[in-house]
Amino acid sequence: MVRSLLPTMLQFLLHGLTVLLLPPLLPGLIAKTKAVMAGRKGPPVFQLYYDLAKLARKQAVFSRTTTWVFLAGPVGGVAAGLAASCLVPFGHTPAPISFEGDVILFAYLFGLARFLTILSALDTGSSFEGMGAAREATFSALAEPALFLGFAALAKATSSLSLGTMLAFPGSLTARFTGPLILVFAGWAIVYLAENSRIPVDDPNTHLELTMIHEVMVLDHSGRPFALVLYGASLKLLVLGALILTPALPRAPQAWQNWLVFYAALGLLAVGVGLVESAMARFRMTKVPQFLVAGVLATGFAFLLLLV
Amino acid sequence: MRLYLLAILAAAASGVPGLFLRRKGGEVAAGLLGLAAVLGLWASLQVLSGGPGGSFGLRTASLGLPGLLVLDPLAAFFTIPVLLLSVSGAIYSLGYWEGRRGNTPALRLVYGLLVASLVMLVTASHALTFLLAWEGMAIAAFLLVMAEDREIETRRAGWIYLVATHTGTLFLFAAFALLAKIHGHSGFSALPAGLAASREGTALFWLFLLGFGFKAGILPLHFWLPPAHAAAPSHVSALMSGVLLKMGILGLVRFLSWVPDPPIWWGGVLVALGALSGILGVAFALGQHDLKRLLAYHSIENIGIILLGLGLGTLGKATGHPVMQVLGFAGALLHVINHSLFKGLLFLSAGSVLHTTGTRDLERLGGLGQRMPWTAGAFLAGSWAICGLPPLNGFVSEWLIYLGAFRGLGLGRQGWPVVILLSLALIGALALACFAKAFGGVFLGLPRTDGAAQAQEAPRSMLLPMGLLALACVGIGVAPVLIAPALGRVTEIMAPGAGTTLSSLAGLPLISGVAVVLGLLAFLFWWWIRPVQPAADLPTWDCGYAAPDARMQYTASSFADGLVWGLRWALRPRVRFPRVVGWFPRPTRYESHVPDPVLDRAAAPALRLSIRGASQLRVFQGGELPVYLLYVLLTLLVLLVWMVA
Amino acid sequence: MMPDLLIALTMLSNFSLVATSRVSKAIQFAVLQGVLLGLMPLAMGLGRHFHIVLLAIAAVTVKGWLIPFLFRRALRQVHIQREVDPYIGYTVSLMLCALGTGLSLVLAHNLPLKAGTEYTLLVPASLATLFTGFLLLVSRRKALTQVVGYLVLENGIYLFGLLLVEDMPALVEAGILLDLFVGIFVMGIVINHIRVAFDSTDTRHLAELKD
Amino acid sequence: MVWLLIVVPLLAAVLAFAVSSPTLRAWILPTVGILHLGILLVALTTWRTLPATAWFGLDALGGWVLLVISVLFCICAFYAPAYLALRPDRDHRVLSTCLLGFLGLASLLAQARHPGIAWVAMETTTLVTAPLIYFNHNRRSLEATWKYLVIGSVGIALALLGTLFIAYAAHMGGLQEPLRYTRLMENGALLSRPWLRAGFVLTLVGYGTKMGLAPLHTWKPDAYGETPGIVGALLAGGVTSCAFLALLRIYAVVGAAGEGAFARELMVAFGMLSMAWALVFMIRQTDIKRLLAYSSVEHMGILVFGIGIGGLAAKFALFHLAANALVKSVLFLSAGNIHRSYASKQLPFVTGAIRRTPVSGWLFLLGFLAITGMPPFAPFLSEFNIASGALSTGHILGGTAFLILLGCIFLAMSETVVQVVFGTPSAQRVRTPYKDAPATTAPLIVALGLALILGIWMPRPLQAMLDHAATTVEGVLSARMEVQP
Repeated sequence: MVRSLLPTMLQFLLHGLTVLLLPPLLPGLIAKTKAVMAGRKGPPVFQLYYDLAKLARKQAVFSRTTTWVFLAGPVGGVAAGLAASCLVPFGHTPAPISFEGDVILFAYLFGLARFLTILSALDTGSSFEGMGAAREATFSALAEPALFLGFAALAKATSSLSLGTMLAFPGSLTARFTGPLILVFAGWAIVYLAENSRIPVDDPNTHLELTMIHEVMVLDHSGRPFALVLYGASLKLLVLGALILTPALPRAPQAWQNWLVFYAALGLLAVGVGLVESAMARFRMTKVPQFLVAGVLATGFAFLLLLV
Repeated sequence: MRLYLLAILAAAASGVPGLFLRRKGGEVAAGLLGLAAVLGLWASLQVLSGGPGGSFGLRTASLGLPGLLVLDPLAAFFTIPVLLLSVSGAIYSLGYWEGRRGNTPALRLVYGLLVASLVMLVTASHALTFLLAWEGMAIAAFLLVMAEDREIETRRAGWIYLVATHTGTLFLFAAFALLAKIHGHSGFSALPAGLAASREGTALFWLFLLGFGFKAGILPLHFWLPPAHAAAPSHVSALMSGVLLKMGILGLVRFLSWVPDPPIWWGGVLVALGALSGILGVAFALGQHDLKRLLAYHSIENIGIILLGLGLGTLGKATGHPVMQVLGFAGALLHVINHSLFKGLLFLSAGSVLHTTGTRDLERLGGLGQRMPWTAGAFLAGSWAICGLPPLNGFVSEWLIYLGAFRGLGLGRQGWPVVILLSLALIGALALACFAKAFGGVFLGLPRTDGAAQAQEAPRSMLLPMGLLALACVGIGVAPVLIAPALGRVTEIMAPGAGTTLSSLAGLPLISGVAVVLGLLAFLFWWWIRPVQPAADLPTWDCGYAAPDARMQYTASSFADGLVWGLRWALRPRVRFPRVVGWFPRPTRYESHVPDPVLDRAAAPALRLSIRGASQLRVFQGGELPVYLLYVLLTLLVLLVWMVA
Repeated sequence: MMPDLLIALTMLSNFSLVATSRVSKAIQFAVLQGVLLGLMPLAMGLGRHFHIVLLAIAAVTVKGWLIPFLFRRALRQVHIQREVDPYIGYTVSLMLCALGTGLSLVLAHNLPLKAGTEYTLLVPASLATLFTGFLLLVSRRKALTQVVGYLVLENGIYLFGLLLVEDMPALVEAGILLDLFVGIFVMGIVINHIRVAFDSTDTRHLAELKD
Repeated sequence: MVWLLIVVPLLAAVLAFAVSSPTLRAWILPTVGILHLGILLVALTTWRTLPATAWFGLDALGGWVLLVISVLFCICAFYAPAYLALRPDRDHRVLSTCLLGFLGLASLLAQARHPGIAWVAMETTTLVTAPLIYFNHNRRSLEATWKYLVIGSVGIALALLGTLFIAYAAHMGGLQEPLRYTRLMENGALLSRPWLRAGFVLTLVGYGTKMGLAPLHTWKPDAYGETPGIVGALLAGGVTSCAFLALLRIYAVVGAAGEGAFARELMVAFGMLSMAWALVFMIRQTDIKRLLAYSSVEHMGILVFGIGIGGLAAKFALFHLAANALVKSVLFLSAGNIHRSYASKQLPFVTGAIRRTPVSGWLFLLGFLAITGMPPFAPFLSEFNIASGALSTGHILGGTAFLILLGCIFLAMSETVVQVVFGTPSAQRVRTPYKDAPATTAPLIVALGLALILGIWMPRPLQAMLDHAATTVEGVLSARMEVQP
């Protein structure tokens, strides 16, 4: 009994620790990659950890316009992200919570996070943040179908509705499914960039508020709320990363090997994002929808391939 | 059943004392309605918990036709939202109607009658009782919409509503006539197998779809809905949107429950209409800047979602896939209750905004979150639920439909499930944007007008029902297992012998688990970042702009502009761009509004045309006696010749 | 023989009625027609029935004396001479009248008489007279002329009634006399009112009410 | 004893003409009305089979129609005193006399067992109703009267010819006087077809003119528009019912003779045409009384349509006769009150009735809803069952058209009614002293209440009567045609 239970408990523990500690590393990796590509030294990989620690000690400033909704953004964002992280398997180690249809819950938890973030942005009454909120709402309306078409494709392929089994796909990988799988991956990569507001959709580092989407929504946050915002963003990188990586990962015999594979893949993903960011420029705002539609088409096509 | 009849009587009589009492009439009415609610809900819960349903036959019916009321699980299930919303509305109206013009006692009486006919309609199981309750409901609602009939807009809205509902009723006339022909009697009972595929079955399907579609507000029969909901007093809008529309759904559900073997294309039609209503409904909602119109269009959207569920269930029934059947119907039925809860909540809170600021225009509001926090909370809860975000009730029902659709993918190859999936996903995303717009425009940021700046929190009598509904939303969302058994029982009526049960298909407890996790985490983090010392009085940073001004904010319209532009092919917004000329341009203005596709672009022109035609035929009554005699002569000649020939 | 002659004369009077433009003339023709028809039953050899004789007498007195009297009075009060611009011109009316006569022949052809009835012209004649009356009602403006039209229409019915008068007198007589009475008498009263109200009996004044 | 039904009102008419005191005269009406109704009810409770030789007597059909008329008369009669008190300017000697005369003649018509007598009664009805229309003694009412009289007389003359034709048809069949309906129906097979058909066409046109079937209805809007509401109510519910009855008698004969199909087609066609024609003129109709007049045309159409469909529809057409009469009285009388209060019946001026005359306003609204078929009022039952009768007997096209027309008519009528009833009374309109008083509203409420009860419950005897009446109309001499000397 205990023998069988203990490993799972350890798995869950590890899962939790990964979720709590690992995320801030990813932005660091991305930044590092970009710096290296640009021939700069760049900030240390653990920069975000330092930032968070400092912010946690700072006092927050609140505009007189804001209400409690202003705090709901950061809180909801992180809480939803963490809740979602309980549903997604990391590599081939199963998720702590897993049931038929959790995939929808997963998607809607991110929807919740977005909703609250938008509201807290609007709460400031700032024109810039309103602008960002509007863009976020608009673009996510396109990202959503892409995500769901991907799910539909995987569900069709695996005739299952639980992230655990849907993503543990390659186990049963046959020639028929490779094509669709690649398409799904492509589509989701686009979603990944958009959802995490990376180049070419958005540029987290710019200081031209007029051009920003996500970053501009949190202009007024400071102190611990801002810490939560940053952490939430990195958490999103991790969880969605796990989502798009898992189908691509090979299954290893041992649990610890699976973990290693997963971490490696995660690192590679971060580096990959960094490479994309240093290779491409931001799209014009009007181009962004087309980019996202491309994602929708990719996943949709994948689904069609599976239908016929 | 006796309790139930008492409930009907109590509801009907609720307004009567008010006619004679000088004061406190409202309280008495609310009390009686509360009593009715207790009785009715008690009876319904008994039935839903497996108790025996009752039936009631009218001994002396007109011309020997027996009327019948039957309290089956379906009726009991629909009774829940009806009574919950009615009593909430009654309490709400205490605060809402105080110090308003208009003959309130009479309206209270009508309100009571409306509730009574609703409760009766739910149990009606004979064509005549059904039509009786149906029309009673329609007319009572009409009178309530007309509550503020001094405004021309209200009169127009009321008239449009009256015409629409009557047209629907005429379709029902035909439908029930056909039904009577099939059965040989006008009682409600299951249709013989194989009939659905016949020509009669087809006719029946379309007639019922049209008849009930008008009431439910299915696109393109929805045109009466936005104006009526905007014009009516808010608690009435709540009742209309929350319950009246559902009576159309109830009709469809009853009809579908009679059909043992629906053709596949029925499901297809339902899904198609559902997708249409859902997507266009929310799209048009995005284009609105009148708060209540916006909510009205969202009712259309939710009706669409319900139709998607019904369509899914019908597909399952037609193709013999119990899973789709159970999940589809269960999702649809649960969404019926959920929508009535959160839409009622939304309309009530919108009402208290209107009550204190006197405007429904999103562009003239803002910043109410600080002035009326409780209302803001209620509205936020409603928006949260209507966007289908966990852990509120909206999510659960949509989740069931999603689940059914995904299962459908695994089973059959037909593309309908994916239509359902995509529509739901799109609807979800757009609804999220739309309610971010609505909540942001009304409650967040700085007040855009003095009216908004001087807003007051609503009185307790108005807050109480909101709180009630909000609690219900959260309750169903966090612990769906509470309602699962009842839902299962009703689903068995819709999907008899499906072999599988709801509880075996959906891991509802785990949703509660995640919800709890979410709640705990949220609380923890809030605790961590909660402001400890009183915040210094500072303006929004706004990238250092010194004097942020209410007029600089993103308005609701500008928030939605991107999406409206993206959807312009469907919305066809009418925009008046400002003309900026010269070096020192004079002040100008930008206007945009989204006309209703059916009412403003189709119905009204058609009406004008026919009126012109009629006015040209007026010459036939030209006042000349000889001409009149000529008609007589011609008639005679025509008939004689026809007779000879 | 004799009846056919009378019928022929009636037809003739029909044509002259629609052709004339003078109101007084129209009245005279109507009266003439009335008297002819009043004599008709006697001509048909129904004189042996006392009540039919009474009917004949009544008809002749009413149509030959009472009605002209009423009309003269009305005419004197509203001194109108001729029907100016009728709705339908005289030539056209004449054609229409002929058409109507033809039509009534066709109709009568489709209405077989009882075997052994010798008055085969009766039915077409009555229908023709009926149509003539209608024609006058439809085509004339003056209230008086319209009453004349009504009178002629009445004559048509009377003419048909003669077919039945022997077998079912009560029905025919009651009907015809009452109809006559109502028609003429009440209309006379109303025309009087019209004259008082509009001091003219031109129905053009009577086209206020319309949609 | 039924002869009392004829004699009492006629004597009362003479009395009313003699009495000099207006108030006293006014009160004769309700007295006679209630008396008449009482006698009728007693009579209807004591059915006894009629000897075949009787010239008078009530059978189920006649009894039903007369009952409707009597009730309607009572309602109007109880409304009359208060109304006439409001019109001191007009001497109502003639009015009262003619109203009572009408009641007597209607009773005569209802009891007539012979087409000739029926025709005579119908003719005299025209005679007595003409002065009613002229009550207001102004140019407009005079014009209305003139049109009513000429068109009506022409129609009635045609009806006479038709009656003669049918008599001749019987004559050819070798039947002798007295040609009672019963005899005609028993020997239907003997009647000569061509004459019968021609006779039916003529009577249809003739009595149709009196009923007001399009396109023979042209006198109706003018007459109803220019008379007081009380007369309008009696015309719309009473005179039309008389004409309808006279027509039904002939229709029954035709049916018994086996020419039913022919007659049915005509009836259905006239029904459709009347409804459609009425619709055209209800659209944007600004004059509420004319609106009601066209509504009356529409409902005459519904009646003949139902009869033409036959079976269930025919039965409910007869039921609709009562429903229509009751609700129409409510509508006309409330419209009359509104007219009194605004001194106008035109739309731009008459708005916000529920504010200026609350009771009449509500009654007008409810009456409108009732007449357009809202349950639980009686017209709902009849309209629904006529529709379902049409659809279930294979008249798919007819039934569909019927429903569509009902819908369009509702659309047209509701626009005007909503404007009249709701909103605020126009300011520039001077307010007349008229206020809703129990005396001017109670009869209406009673009428509406009756329509409501009839929609929910109907006493067994009445149902039996209705069934027999229906069978009679269908041309079947029902085994126990309940008749009484």
